[in-house]
Amino acid sequence: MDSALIPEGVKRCSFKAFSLWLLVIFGVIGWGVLGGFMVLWKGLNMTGLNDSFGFGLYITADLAIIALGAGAFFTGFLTYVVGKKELKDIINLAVVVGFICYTGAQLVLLLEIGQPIRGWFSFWHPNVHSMLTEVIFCITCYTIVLTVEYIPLILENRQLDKVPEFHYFSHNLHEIMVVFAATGTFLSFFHQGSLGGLYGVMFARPFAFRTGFFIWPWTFFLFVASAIASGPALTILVCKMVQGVSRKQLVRREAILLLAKVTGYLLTFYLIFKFLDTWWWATQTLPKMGVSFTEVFQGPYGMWLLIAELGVCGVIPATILLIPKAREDDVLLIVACVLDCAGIVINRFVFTIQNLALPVLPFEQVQIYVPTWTEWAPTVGVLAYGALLLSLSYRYLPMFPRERELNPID
Amino acid sequence: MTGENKQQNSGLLGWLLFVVGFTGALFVGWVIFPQLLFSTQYQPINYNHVIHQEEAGMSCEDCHYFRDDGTYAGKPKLAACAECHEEPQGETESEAMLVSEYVEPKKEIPWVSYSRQPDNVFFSHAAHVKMAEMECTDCHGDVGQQTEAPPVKINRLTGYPNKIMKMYVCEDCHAREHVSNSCNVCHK
Amino acid sequence: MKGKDLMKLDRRAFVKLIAGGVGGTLLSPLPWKMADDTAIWSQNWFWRPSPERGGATTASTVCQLCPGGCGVRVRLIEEKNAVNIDGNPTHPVNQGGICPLGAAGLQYLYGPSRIETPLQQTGKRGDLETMKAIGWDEALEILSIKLRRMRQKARGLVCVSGKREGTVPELFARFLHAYGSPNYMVMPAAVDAESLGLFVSQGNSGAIGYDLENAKMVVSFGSDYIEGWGSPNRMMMAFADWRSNSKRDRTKIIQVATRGSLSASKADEWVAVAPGTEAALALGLAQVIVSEGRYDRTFVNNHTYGFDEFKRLLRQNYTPEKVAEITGVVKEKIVGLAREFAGTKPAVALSGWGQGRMQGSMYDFLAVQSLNALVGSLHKPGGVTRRPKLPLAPWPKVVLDATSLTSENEPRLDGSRGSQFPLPGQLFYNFVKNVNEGNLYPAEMLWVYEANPAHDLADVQPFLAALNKIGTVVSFSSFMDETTQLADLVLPGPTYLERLEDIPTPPGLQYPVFGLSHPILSPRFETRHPGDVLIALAHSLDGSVGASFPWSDYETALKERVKGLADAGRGQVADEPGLQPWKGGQGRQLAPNYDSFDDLWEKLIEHGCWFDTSEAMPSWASAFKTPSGKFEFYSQKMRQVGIRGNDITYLPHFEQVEPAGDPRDYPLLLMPYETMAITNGPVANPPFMTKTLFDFQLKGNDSFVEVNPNTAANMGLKEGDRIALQTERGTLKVRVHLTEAARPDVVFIPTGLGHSGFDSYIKGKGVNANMILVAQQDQVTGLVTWWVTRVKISKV
Amino acid sequence: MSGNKSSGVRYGMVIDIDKCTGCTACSVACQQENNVPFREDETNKVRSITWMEIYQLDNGMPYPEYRQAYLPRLCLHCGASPYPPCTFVCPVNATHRDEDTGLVNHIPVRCIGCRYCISACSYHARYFNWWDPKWPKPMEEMLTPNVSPRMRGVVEKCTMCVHRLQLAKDRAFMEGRSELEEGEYVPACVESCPAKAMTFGNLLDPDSEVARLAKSSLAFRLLEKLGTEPKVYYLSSQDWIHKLADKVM
Repeated sequence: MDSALIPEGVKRCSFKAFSLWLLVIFGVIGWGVLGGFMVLWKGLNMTGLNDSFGFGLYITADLAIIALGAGAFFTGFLTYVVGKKELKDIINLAVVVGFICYTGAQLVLLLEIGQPIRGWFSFWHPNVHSMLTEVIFCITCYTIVLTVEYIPLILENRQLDKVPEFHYFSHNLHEIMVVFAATGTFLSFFHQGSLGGLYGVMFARPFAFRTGFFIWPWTFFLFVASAIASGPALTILVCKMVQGVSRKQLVRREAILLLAKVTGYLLTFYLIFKFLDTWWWATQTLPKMGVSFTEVFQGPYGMWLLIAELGVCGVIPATILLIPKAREDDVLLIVACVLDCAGIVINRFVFTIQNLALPVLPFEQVQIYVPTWTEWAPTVGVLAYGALLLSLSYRYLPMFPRERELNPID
Repeated sequence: MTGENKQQNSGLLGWLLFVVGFTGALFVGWVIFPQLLFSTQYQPINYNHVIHQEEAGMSCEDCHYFRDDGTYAGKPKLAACAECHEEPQGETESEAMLVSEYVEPKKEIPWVSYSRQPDNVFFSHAAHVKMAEMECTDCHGDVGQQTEAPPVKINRLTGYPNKIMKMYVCEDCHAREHVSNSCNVCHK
Repeated sequence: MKGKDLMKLDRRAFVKLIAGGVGGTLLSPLPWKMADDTAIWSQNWFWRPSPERGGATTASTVCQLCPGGCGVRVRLIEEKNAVNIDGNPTHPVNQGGICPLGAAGLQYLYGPSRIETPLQQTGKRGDLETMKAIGWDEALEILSIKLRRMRQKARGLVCVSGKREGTVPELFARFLHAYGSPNYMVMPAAVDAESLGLFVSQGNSGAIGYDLENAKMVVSFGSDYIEGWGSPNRMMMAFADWRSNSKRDRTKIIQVATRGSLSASKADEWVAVAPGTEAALALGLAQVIVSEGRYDRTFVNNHTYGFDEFKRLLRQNYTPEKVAEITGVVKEKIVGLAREFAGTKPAVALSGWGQGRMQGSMYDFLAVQSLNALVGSLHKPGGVTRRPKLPLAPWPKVVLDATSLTSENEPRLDGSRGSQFPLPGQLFYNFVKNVNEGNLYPAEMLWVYEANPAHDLADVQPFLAALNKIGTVVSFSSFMDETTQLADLVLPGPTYLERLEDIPTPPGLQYPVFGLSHPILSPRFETRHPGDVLIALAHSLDGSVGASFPWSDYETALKERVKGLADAGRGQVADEPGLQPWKGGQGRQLAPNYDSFDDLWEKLIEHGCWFDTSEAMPSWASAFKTPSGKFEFYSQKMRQVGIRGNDITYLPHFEQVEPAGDPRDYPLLLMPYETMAITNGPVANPPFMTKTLFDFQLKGNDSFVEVNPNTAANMGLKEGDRIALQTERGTLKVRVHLTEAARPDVVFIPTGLGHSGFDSYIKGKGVNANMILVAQQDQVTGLVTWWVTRVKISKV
Repeated sequence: MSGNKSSGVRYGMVIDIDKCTGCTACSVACQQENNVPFREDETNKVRSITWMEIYQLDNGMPYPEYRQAYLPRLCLHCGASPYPPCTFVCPVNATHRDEDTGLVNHIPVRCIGCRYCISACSYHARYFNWWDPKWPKPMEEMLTPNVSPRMRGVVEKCTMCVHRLQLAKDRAFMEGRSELEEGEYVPACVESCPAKAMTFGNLLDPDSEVARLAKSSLAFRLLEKLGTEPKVYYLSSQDWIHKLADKVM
C-alpha cells in the first residue's frame, strides 16, 4: 500500500504489520500525551515533585536522553571532521537518534517548567550567568542543527527526492554537512558541559558542587566526556536493535566495531577522570564543606549507587570494550553498551535525585522521591515517540546506505 | 503552450498567490488583529478637565494628591466630587448624570484607568514627582487640556490599557538617570 | 495528464499562499504580540485574585481572641478591607508584639464559617440542613416569648460565658439576676482555683497579679509560661526581659513539669516530676525552707496564721525523702532548689497548669502560694499580689420583682455555695453532673456566650449528654462552632473587630488595664451585639427585667461604667510606644492625659487602652481580709463557710489524684498538652496557624501523640504508627510521634484539634482529646482536674 | 538610590534562639503580610509555602535531659560573592540580589517555574506554587495590595518584606529624604515577635543594633562552611545548638 514511499531495492514488513506496530506506539504516545496534558492543565501538583525535589524524573530523563543523544554529534564529528568514512554506514541512524533525543527532551522540558506559556522568557530575558540559559540556547540551536542534518535524509525519500528543488537542496546540504557537524560538535560540547555545570555550580549543595577550571566546574567536562562515552553506545544499541528486529545486517561490522572501540577508549578516558574527580571531591571538596564522604549516602540512596555507576556500569563495560576479543562478541558488546548507557543514566540520576534527597540543613531528614504516572507517561511517551520516528525513518528513508548492498533482493 | 511557458505561468500565478498570502497576513496582523485584541471602553462620565480648571479654578492637586504616607491617591473618590456637585452646578448632560447616577445613590464612579499598572508593579509617584521632580505630563500627557474624556482601549487578553507604560520604558529611563534597575525597586 | 499538472500546480500554489501567509504573519505584530500578551495573561489570569487597591489607614483596637487583652492595629484599605493585624506598640501589655492567634485574627473576620443571620433549628438538634435563617425581629420574638413563658421557672435559665470579665458578661449575669436565675456560670479555668485560694487564705475575692518583670527567680509549677499561660504576649515579653538581663543579674527560671515542653527547655532548669505532683514538690521546698529556717521571719511571724500547724504538716508529710518518692525528683535537687528559692530575692512561684485552662486543685494553688508566703513574696515587688481593680462606675442596682427575689435564695445548678461545696466556686462540671443526674431542678434553657463547651470542655462527653436534657440552647456565637451546631436558636454576634466592648485587665497582670475594642469596619453580616440583644430582650419582658436595663443600647451602658475611669483622676491612655508600667514599682501617680470623659473615650477609641500605676501594692498589715487579718496557712474562712474535715483540710496539702481507670486495663498515663500553635477556643485554629504545625503534630487529618522512644520500643511502636488510644471514656485513633520530651510511660496528646464544626479549613483535622479525658472532682471545693487519665494503646 | 555597589546598606537580621518562644507568630504574620496562599491540607511540608518556616531542634538527649528549641528560618538573603547560590542559576533573571540593599528578590511574574533556584538553595527557603493559589471567597478581601498574589507554577520566597522598604521610601520622599532611618523599614516577622527575639537593620552600620548583635560571640549562621554568607544570624548561648548548627547535613 505504501510501497511507493519505501526506498527502492529494500524489503520492509507488510503495511498491516507496520500499522499494528504503529498502533501500539500511538497507544503509548497517547498515554504520554495524556500525562503531559494533565500536567499542563492541572499543574505540576500532578507530579511527585516537591520543594525538596525541584527536579525529578523529567530532568533525569532529559539529562540522560541528551547525554545518550550525544552519539549524533560525536559520530558526526568522527565521520565528517575526523574523516572516519566507515562510519557513514551509521551516521544517518546517529542523526535520527540524536534528533529524537533532543526534540524529545525539549518536549519533556516544556512540561517541566511551571509556566510553559512564558517559556520563551528564557530567550528574551536570558541570564547569561545561568548554566541553564546556556543549556536552553545550545539545545535549541543544536536541535536546529540536527533538524538540518535530518532534512536531507527525509528529502531522500523516494517521492520527495523526485522534486528537483528538494533533490538539489538535500544534495547541497550533504556537501556542507561538515560545517553542521562542526557546529553541532561545538554546541554539543557546550550544552553537555553546561548540563554538568548545572549541578557543579550549586555551591550550596555538597553532593553536586565541584571545584573546577575557570568558570567551569569539573562536572562540566565530565558530562561532556560521559556523554561522548555513552552516546555512541546507544547508537550501537539502537543499530543492533534495528538489525535484530529487521533480522538484517544493515551496517558493516567494521563500523560498529570501530564505534565500539572508540567508545571503549572514551569510557576509559571518562572513568579515569571521574575517579579522580570522585577522589578529589571525597577527600578535598566535601571535607571543606564540613561533610564526610559516607554522609552523602543516606536512606535508599546508598553507596550501592556509586558502585553501580562506576563499577558495574563503568569499569566492566570499559573493560569489555577495550578488549578486542570481547567487543567482537555480539552478546558482550550489547551487554557493555547497555551497562555503559545505564551507568550514565545512574550518573544523571544521582546528580538529580540523590543530590536533592540529601538534607543539607543539619536538622532535616533525607527525602524520598517517588514519581507519579504523569511523570512516567510522558517519559515513556518520549521513548515511544523515538520508536515512532525510528520506525518511520527506517521504513521510508534510506537510513542505512549499505542496506541494499548487504541485503541484496534476489 | 509549451511546457516552459506553462511553468512560467504557473510560477507567476504562484508568486501572485504568495503576495496575496503575504499581504493578506499583513492586513490581518496589522489591521484586524489590533481591532480584535482591544476593546474600547468609554468613561462613565465625560469628564472635562478644562472646565474644572478654568471655571471652577481648581488645581490638579485638588483631586490628584499625595496621601500623608507618601502614596499617591490617583483618581478622586466620589466624596471629592460630591463636595461641589451635591446639586448640579451647570447645565451639562454629564453633570446631570453625575448627580443623578452617582452622587445621589452614593455610588463610586467606575472610572476606567488610562495607565493602571498591574498589581505586581510598585510605581512610586513620590520618587518621580517629589524626588526626581518630574512633571505629571512627562508620562501622562497634558490631560489637563482635555475637554472630554477619550475612550480607553483595553487589551482583552491582558486587561492592560493600550497606552500603559511598558517595562523597557521604565528601565531605559532608570538607566539614563543612573537609578537602580533592581527588580524590587518597581516590583512587589 | 493536464489534470494532474493542475493539481500539482494547485498544490504548489497552495504552498506558496501559505508561505506568503506565514511570511506576512511573521512580519506583522500578531505572533509577537500574542506571545507577549499570553505571557502577560499568565501573570494576571482572571482566577488569580487581585487585591483591592487604595489608601491605607490603621485602626487600633484590642484583641479578644483570648483573655490576654493585647492591643492590635488593623490595616484597612479604603477603610473597607481589613488586610493586616499587628501588635499595637503603644499598648503596654504586648508592646507591638503579637501572638500567632492574634496575627491570624482576620481569618475569623473573613472566615467562611461566619454566621450571617439569626438561625432557628426547625428540625432535629444538630442537623445543619434544618437550621433556618430568620430575621432579627423574629429571632428576638421567639426568645422573648419563651422567656416570658418560663418566667415561673426562671431559675432554669442557665448562661455559660467563656469570657469572665467585662461589661458584656456582666450584662448576662445581670440579665439572669433580674430575670430570676442564679445560674450565671463561666467556663472552667485555673482562675477558679486561684480565686478560691485567695478567698480562703487571704480573704479576698478577686484575681492574682504577678510582678514577674521584677522577679529575679521564677519557679513555675506546671505553668507553661511561654506557651499561653497568663496573658501570652506579656509572658513572652517578660521572658525576653529575663533573658536580656546581663549574666550577673539575669532572672533564673525553673520549670517544674512532666513534659519537656518549650517552657521546660527554655528554663534554666527543668525539674521533671511525676504526672500531677507539682504541688508536692512545692510543699517539699516549703519543708526545706521552714526546717532550715530560711523563711522570711518578719512576714511569717507577724502576718501569718497557722504557721505551726503548717510546719507540723510539712515535717510529717513533706520531707525531701517523702517528696522525692512522690515526685521522682532526687532529694538533693529538692533541697538545693529550696535554698536557691529562699536565697534569691525577689523570687516568685507560679501556679496554674499548662495554659491555665484547667481548674486544677485549690490545694495545689495554696501549696504554691505558701511558698511565696514563706519567702515574703506576697504583695512585694517581684512577687505576687492581687490584681488591682478598675475604677469603673457601677451600674444602678438590679431591680428585682417577686420572681427574681425568690431566686436570690435558689440553689445554683452547679451546687456552688451549697451544702456539698460551700465555697463560692464556679463549678460548671458539677452543673453538668447535676443535669445528667436530674438533681435539684431542670435546666430549661442554656445560653452560650463566647464559649464552645461542646468541643473545648475537657471530658466533654457528659456535657454532650447533658445537652439532651436541656430544653433550649441559645448560642451567641459568630461562628458555626460545635456548640452552635447543637443550638436551637442562634443570635450571631459580630466578631471582635466589628464590635464595641471593654477588655479589663488581663489575667496575671500587676497593674490595671482597661482595653476598649471598637468596630474598625462596619459589620459584614446581619449580626447584632449581644449587649444590644440583651437590652432589647430585657425591654421586651415585663416587670423588673426591663427596668434593670435602663439603657437604650450597649454603648450607653458601657459608657456609664467608663465614666468611672474619667472620674478617678488617675491613669493614662497608653498613647506612646515603650510604656513599661511595671518599671519603678506600683504606686507611682499617673496624671490623666485626657481632660474629660469625651476626651477619654475618644482617646480610648484611638489608642485602645487605659492603664494606671497609681495604686500601690497593699501593705502586709492591710492586705489580708481573713478572720485573723493575716495570711492564713490554716484557713479559718473554710471553717466559716462550713467545710468540715480534719486539720489537713484547712492547710495547704497535696492530694494524689488517682487517675481514672484500672491500671491493669489501662497501663499507661495520658496527659493533654497545649501549644501556642493550636488555639484552645472558643474559636478554632485558623488556617494560618494550622499551617505552622509540624508534620509530626498533624499529617493529613491525623494528629499525633507524643510517646517516649523507650516506651514505644517496649510496645513495638515506630514513628508514625497508627494507634488507638483508649480510656474509660472512649477511643481515639491517632499516630505516634517519638520524642524524648515525653516521660516514659506517659502519652501526651495536644488539645484544640479535632473540630467538627466551622469550615473545611478547620474541621476534621486531628482528634479532640477532650473526648477521652476524664475530669476528676475535688470533694472539698468541687473543682476538677483532668491532667492525667489512664490509657491503653493498641496498634491499628 | 544609586546603582553603585558601595551603597553602605546591607540589610540583615539577627534571631535570638534563646529568646524565641516558638510561638510561630512570625510565620503567621509573614503569611498575612505577603498574601502567602494556604490550602485545606497543608501537612505535606514539602509542598507547603511558608516563607518563614520554623524548625524544631533538640539536643538528642534522653528524658529528662532533653531540651528543644525552635529555629525560625526565612530566606537568608545570602551575601556570597559574587552571587548567592540561587540567583545566578536563574535562566530568566527572575531573581537577583539588589546590591543597594543586599536583599535577594524574586519576581514571580518573570519566573517560568524551572525550580533550578529551589534546587540550588540549601536552606529550602524557596517554594514552588504547586497549585493555583486560591482563597475562600470572603478571605480574598483580606489580601493586601502591597504584595502581588502569585500564580500557579512559579517560585516564591521571603522578600524581607521589601514592599515595606518601598513604602518607607515613599514616606521619606514626602519629607524630601532619600535615606532611611533605623527602624523605618522592618519586616513583618520582626515587628510581630512578642519576645523581641528578632532584630533587623543595616549590618554595615556599626551603630545599628543588628550589627552589634551579629558580632556577638553567641552569633552563628546556618551552613557557614558552604560559604553562602547568610545575612541572617542566630544567637544562642546553648552549646548544643551551636554544635548542631555547625554541622552540614
